[in-house]
Amino acid sequence: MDSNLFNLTWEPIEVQQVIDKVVDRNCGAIATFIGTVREMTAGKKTLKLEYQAYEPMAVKTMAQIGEEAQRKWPGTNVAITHRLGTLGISDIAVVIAVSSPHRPPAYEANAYIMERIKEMVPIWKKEFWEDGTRWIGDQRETTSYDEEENQ
Amino acid sequence: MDSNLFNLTWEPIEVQQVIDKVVDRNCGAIATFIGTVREMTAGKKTLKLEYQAYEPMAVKTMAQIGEEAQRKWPGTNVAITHRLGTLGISDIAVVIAVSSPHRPPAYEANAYIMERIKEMVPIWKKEFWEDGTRWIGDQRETTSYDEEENQ
Amino acid sequence: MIQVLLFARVQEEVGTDRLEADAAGKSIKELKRWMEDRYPVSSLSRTMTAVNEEFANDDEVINEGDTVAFIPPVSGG
Amino acid sequence: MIQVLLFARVQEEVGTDRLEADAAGKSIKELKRWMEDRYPVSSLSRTMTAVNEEFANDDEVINEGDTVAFIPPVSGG
Repeated sequence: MDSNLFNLTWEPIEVQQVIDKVVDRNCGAIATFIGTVREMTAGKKTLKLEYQAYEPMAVKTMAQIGEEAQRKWPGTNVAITHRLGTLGISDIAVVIAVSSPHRPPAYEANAYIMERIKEMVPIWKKEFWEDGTRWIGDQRETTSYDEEENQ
Repeated sequence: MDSNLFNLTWEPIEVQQVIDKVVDRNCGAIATFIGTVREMTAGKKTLKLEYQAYEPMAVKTMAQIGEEAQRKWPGTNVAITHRLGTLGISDIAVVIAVSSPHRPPAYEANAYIMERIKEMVPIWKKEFWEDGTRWIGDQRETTSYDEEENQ
Repeated sequence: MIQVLLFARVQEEVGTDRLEADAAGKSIKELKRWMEDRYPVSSLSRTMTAVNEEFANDDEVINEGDTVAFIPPVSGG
Repeated sequence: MIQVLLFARVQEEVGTDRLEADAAGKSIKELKRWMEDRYPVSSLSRTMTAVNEEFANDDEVINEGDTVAFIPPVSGG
């Protein structure tokens, strides 16, 4: 699989560029997911986020997830770009694009890929609030992990 | 609901413009679906498509579907743009963008909206093959309707 | 008079995208029969209709000035 | 010597993003204990690790020249 399909970037993500990577004459369906920085989470106001990655392993793991999805949904094309560095409210953190000959596999593979990214790609998010900061994802500090997600 | 969220256009659709309509500080998730013209369907090669609509009713019906989705998934924002006229292979026929505070409603509402568009929005597609043309969707000519869909 | 709008296959069969009909007081079902008698159109019995941009059933009675649209099975998306 | 890479909370607690350790022949579990003894780091017992960019379990033995990364619970996406 072309490793250019799986990217980390410090620049704002151009959604169309990610979509362009999965365009295919025999795919009539493209599902994309865009994860953006949400301002309010459980009543608390986020000022900004910072993303950090174990870069080579993160790219490799995203490619593995893409291959998994293609095994489960043959005929799909997958591209993933994840942003690193400092992000403000409504900035794009991640874009997942999946093309497929027909609709259902495009939606299903896309949702699957997002779940797998959250499970196993070595990328970390630090939240900045008015009263402090925290690296998210640490179970010892995060009793209700789901509440802390930004998507 | 702002009727500008529900559009028909004779020009190529800019995906980013549709996405921009649903960006919301409190939505961390944007799911989009892009329907494109697929070249091969059941071994038959499509040369081009032509879309026609009952325009005012199509816009009104898309807005109704958006409202249905917002009732079922509160807190979502919806935008739909459908292309009309002549389209070539890989051209975009429809873009559906749904934003939501969290992921699952964005995907679910998006898939629901696409189903409803195919059921009830007065838009018709004519397929052009090397050996003829046909308006798709007419049950009397289309015994296996699912096979004829381009998404 | 009423306006009748035609789309897709029906439009091609009839050869125009709109026509006028002296059909106020008729039901949709009667309008369909009138169309079938007058134009080289395939059966409209299963074709949906809209009156003034709202879906209507075959029993609905058409009023003077209404716009009736024949809606063959849709295929957008 | 081996390379040890630190991220997120672990990186902040230790105060650096990488260090060297004389840990060839040790298991991951032993390396975790060595880290806990030497640096002001919270318990690493439940922290995942990767050896040369592949996830590894606590029993894996580290070889000379390996790169070991501590992977606190991830939060990308």
